[in-house]
Amino acid sequence: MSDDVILRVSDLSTRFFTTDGQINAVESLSLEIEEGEVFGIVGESGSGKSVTARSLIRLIESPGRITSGTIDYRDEELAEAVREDYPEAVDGAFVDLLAIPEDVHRSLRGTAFSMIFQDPESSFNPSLTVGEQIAEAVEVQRRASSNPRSTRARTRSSAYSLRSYAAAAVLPGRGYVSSDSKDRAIELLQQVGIPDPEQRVDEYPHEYSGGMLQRAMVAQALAGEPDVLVADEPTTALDVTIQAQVLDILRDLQEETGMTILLITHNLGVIARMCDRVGVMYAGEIVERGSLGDVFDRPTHPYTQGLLGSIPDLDAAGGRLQPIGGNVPSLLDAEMGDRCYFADRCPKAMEECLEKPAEYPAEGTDDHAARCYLADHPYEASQALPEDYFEESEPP
Amino acid sequence: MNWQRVWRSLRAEFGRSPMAKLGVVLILAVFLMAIFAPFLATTNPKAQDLSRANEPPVGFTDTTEDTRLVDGERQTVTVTTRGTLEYPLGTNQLGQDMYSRLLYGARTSLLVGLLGTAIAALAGVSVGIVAGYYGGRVDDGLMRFADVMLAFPALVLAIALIGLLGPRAVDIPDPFVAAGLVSDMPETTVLPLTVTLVVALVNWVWFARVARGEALSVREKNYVKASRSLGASDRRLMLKHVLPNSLTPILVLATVQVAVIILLESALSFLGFSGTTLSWGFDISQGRDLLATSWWISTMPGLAIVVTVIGINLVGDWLRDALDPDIEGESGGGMG
Amino acid sequence: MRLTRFLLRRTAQGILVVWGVITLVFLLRFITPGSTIDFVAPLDASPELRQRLAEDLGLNKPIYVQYADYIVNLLQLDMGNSLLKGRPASDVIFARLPATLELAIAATIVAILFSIPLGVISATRRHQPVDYGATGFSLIGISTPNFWLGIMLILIVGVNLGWLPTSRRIIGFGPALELLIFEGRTIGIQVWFEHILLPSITLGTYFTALITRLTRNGMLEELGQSYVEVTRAKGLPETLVKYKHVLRNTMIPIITVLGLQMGTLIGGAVITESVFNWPGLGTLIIDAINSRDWPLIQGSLIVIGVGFVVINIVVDALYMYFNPQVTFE
Amino acid sequence: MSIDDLERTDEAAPSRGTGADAVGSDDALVEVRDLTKHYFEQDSLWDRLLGNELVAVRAVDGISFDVARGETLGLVGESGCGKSTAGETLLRLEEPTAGTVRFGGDPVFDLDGPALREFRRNAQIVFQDPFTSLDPRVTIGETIREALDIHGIGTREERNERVRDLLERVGLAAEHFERYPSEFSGGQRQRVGIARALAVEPDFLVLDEPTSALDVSVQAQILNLLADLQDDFGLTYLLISHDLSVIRHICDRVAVMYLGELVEVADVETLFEAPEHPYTEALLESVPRAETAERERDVDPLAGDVPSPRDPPSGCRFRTRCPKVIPPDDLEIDQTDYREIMFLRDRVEEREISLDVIAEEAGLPARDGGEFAFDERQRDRFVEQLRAQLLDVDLPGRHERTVDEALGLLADEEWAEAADALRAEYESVCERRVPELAGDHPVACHLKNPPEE
Repeated sequence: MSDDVILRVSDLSTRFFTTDGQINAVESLSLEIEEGEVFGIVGESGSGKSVTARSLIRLIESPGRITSGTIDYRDEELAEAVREDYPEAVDGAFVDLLAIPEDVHRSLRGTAFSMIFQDPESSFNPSLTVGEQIAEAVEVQRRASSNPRSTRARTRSSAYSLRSYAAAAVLPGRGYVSSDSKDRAIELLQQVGIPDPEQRVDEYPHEYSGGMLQRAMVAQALAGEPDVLVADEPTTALDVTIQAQVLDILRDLQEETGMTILLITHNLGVIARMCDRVGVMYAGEIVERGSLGDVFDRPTHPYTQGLLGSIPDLDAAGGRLQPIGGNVPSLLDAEMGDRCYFADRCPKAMEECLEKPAEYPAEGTDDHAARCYLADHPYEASQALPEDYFEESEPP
Repeated sequence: MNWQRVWRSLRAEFGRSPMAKLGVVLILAVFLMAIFAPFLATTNPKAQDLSRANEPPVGFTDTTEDTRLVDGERQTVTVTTRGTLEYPLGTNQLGQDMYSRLLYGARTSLLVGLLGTAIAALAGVSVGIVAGYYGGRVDDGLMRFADVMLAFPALVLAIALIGLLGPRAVDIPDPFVAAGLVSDMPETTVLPLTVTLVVALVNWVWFARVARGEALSVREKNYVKASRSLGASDRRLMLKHVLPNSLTPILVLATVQVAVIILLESALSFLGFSGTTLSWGFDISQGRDLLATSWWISTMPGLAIVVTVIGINLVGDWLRDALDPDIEGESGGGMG
Repeated sequence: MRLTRFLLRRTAQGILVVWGVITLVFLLRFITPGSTIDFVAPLDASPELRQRLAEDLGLNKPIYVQYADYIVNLLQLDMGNSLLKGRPASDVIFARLPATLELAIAATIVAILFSIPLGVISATRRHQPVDYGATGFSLIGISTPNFWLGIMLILIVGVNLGWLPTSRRIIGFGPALELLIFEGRTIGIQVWFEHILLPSITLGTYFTALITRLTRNGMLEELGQSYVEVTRAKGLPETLVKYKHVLRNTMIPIITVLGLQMGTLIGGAVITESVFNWPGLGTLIIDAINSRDWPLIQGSLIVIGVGFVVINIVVDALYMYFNPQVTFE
Repeated sequence: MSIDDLERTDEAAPSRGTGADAVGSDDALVEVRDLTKHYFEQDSLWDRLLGNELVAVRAVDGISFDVARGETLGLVGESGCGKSTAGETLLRLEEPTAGTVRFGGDPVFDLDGPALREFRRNAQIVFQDPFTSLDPRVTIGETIREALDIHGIGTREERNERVRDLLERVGLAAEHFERYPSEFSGGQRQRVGIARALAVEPDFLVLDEPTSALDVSVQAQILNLLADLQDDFGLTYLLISHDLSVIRHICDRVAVMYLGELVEVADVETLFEAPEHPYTEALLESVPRAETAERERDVDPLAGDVPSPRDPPSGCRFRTRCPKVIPPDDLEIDQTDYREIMFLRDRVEEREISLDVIAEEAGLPARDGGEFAFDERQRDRFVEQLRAQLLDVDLPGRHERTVDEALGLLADEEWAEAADALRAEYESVCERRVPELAGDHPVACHLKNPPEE
């Protein structure tokens, strides 16, 4: 099982075209995720990790656009179903999610993959009950699965439609499609450990605590029994004790259902607790990837090393921290050249880093790989750039 | 002051938005008309010429039936009057030039609009900032008073006050006439004082509400707390931090209020509660009974109001889009 | 439960506001130049007659006694006798009230019927001709003085085309309805409709424009909220995202602004009545002011204040209905 | 205007007040005693008129600690526990509800005039969010200079010179003087915030989550900077944070806060190596470590949410979540079972059980009119169903009988009686007695300091 790649992203670029210029939020990103694993993407703010997550679900909105790349998702039935209409999107059992039309893609949301967002408080519609919002997700899934997985049926069958809900739009509190979906919502709330779900299901988001809301969001994401769960900073807004609860739930659910999780976070501890494999993101690229052990215990990229050196240790008295100098770079196009983006903060930067960034070695999912010249040959102090090399080009 | 940034975003939005450009052009035009009215006017707007009453605008002809004594006999004759360039927008029943009246009407509208807004803003912002900054009982008292004020519809309250106080007006000498640059024009511009004060009085509450809301949120900002921890006095905090950081929404509100007050002034003049006859609203009311015969008397000043207010509203939209303030009344608040 | 408590509380607040209104209205008489008796007494009245009149009207008593009397009388719905009409002011006012109410309600209906769909279409078809049309209309709508709009309607529809009557109110809605129900004649409703059509368009245009604008901007803003993204991520069709989730939340700021703009509606009604010779409170209050008919002025202002407070309570209740987060302080 | 000034402050001010108690220390710069800050809701004129009762939000509820000269005291707790309020109140940025704070011996809340200005100079604060802590309309130079302006220190040129020095001292450049905050990244803004606080050469800095809004790599820079500044200027820090690893890294002593109260105070080694309060233990256990062994580490997450500070639990405030809540002496019960019963009791007391739904799931008839009308068998089935849904463990016979009895009362919708029945049998000392923060290693827990009954 674990050898099967379920999601294969190649050369993905997502850009934002703002009045200040073009922002290359994700730049030629490639990665492969295996079925049933927990893959972590770790990076600092502005590294493009959240945009990556949204790109996978095609939630990029103007002024942003996915400008290149493919996202291949393995689903034989889906491949069969779309082969006829969109042959160019299908490659064996893989379907390129960027090459199918929006309505087919929508039918996959919630059912093939779903997403957990960072801030639970703003992620629920404040004027509908939590239960109704979860029931909606259940309903989407119910309609989709009541038909065979064929594109036409799926697109047409998203029949949880406006007409059946004209009244619900205006009248609060009478929105469920069926009592079935409400029952299922209660079940899901129970599953994520919400006490007294029968009452809670009819409460509004503001009546929930932050931790409960995040659990409700997990429940909502699970409503469609997705194959892949994308969790974007799922615990960042939470306190540690609540974070522990939510991580616990995610781990249990993953074990139970065997679903694949793509976990995106800035917290290395959360990565360590949850993930099988890790990708480290910097300035829109994955600069190092490998198994948890490879990346945490034998980091090769100087950025990964710096990141690990920056965190104060909880279990040992503190010496001096070894921070990475400088600031996270702006991703404005004008300021990016053809060089390693980390070079100006890198303590081990060399001449060649400024000429052309290192490439990944040949693809292979088991590999521990880093996008750095130091991955191939050991570091020699003599090659380093002089210490004050970057002083002049100082931001802002 | 970081007005550079404000200026930059204003310019960026201006470049993007054709409507903002249109608004600025309209406003500029009205301002120029108002300021240079004595030069642009062709006739003294108060001069009456009954022999030339009810002439249509240039390019239009007007046909009326009139009873005249022709050769000692009463006869019904059809009189056709052709608009002339001398009175490009026609004349009213007193034979006054509508075009010149339009120019002078702009003066009244802008004077009342700007002055009224300024007074309302000054009063409202001071009260609002103080109430929002101190909060508690001060704030509570003010907001309850505001509730009572708001319970009178502005126009009704204004009518009542002006009707009871009597419209008073102040004559402001026209500098161009005083300097002898033009002659044969009114020597003074009439500022309808009661109207100005009353429109300010019925509108200051809006400024107080917005300023209060801003002050409430700004005072919780950490930079205010930081200054307080440095030992800054309340006065300093209000003037240096709270007020400047509350200004953008107030600015947008003030722009919109100019339009509101101009509309209010015209309504008051229309109803006859004004201190001057050189007013768009007044002219509209004059033409009201002559609609069947002389449509232009009401139409022209009305168009002037619409154009002016559209200009101001466009500028308001421009400021709003560029500065993106969150104004109560457009997104939040309530009467609670 | 929530609603009951809220209404109780809000009513208590409303009563206090009304008390404030009454006090202000009462004081209005004392800031007015000239003594009240000058308006009441005939010009050639002897000092003795003036004295007697003042005593009759209680004008010599200390101000707080007058105030107390005034409140006590008001509680019995006694607003004094109209100087102009010689009848109880309350009778005069309540006789005029239905006309104003009809006008205001008709205008509100016109506004809501047109504006919300227009705003929604405008927001969902951004940068398309419909959107430009709607934004253009709303810009002009909020920039046009309604008395002028009324005059233009009279000029075009009434005078030039001669389609509709341009003034007065021949029959009230109530009698018209009675005619329809008890005698089966539609003529009453028809006449009523013909007469109210232009005034209600005049009064309603500003609100139609305003709400269209609010709906459009509100929806666009709401579409940027993060829950919208979540809703899309769970695979909900776009129509539901927009109409079920977004529109509902857009109603919240719209209702807020509506509440704040009720004053404009009432003010607009006054002037619209004046344009169309509509026999409502607006024309009454202008007449009363012009003739210094104190009981009538005070009575009308109080009725308007009360009406405003009541409307606001209704608006707040609506607000509460759409926004479950509200707890009101 | 130099470091010498700082060292001239009267040293060894004897600690006064309740200095003898457990949280005191010999060389205290700041002595906090019973500091209390309640916010009041429903406090408007209307509420007065309508006779609504005041609702107190007990943000900080009587905390006492000392900060010794030159040390870093960490104040750690989860969001909403009142730690930031405590920091702001002790600096008198919020008006305290009760309690005293002495700064260098002076009662802070009684100061006014020049003495208050002097205090304002000596005690400063650095805020969490670097985006709201700088006035967007003021250049960073002016921001830093404001303190000097307020206190009228030096000539304008001297002040500007000092600002430029400070900018460089915190790792920015003198040329940044004229720039606006919007041109800076989070980390740089935080440096400005620190420079502003240092401008008047304070003795004491409250650091309110100074790094929580920053990325880890930048956080490390700021933490190093703070450590350097402390060494150079002999500063005393009160570090408020939710991040235990930051606390461990730079604090000398740590105070742990839960729901407005302190639960444990200890030096940093002791607290992290041998925590004694169950909450501290749970907190430490919850933090995921950034190491490969983390996956296998056994974590038993704390159940439930923090209760509302409007109506905090009686006795020990942590008892509603505490895995070690103490059973009555004479009761033989497994700790897990006891905890489970206590959870059940809370739900009964809060009436957070949907009887109708459970009845429906047990296949019982819906209520007829106002009440359930069960016969004996149906009632048993209902109790069975309640037990299955509300308890995660199988209780031993004796306890099962007690619990079933209470559940039976629930079946009759006798909520209060059901709660009473459970309380009679299972009332814990933790809910009856407020634990005191006492001892050499102060821990507010009955397990550590058994109460005398």
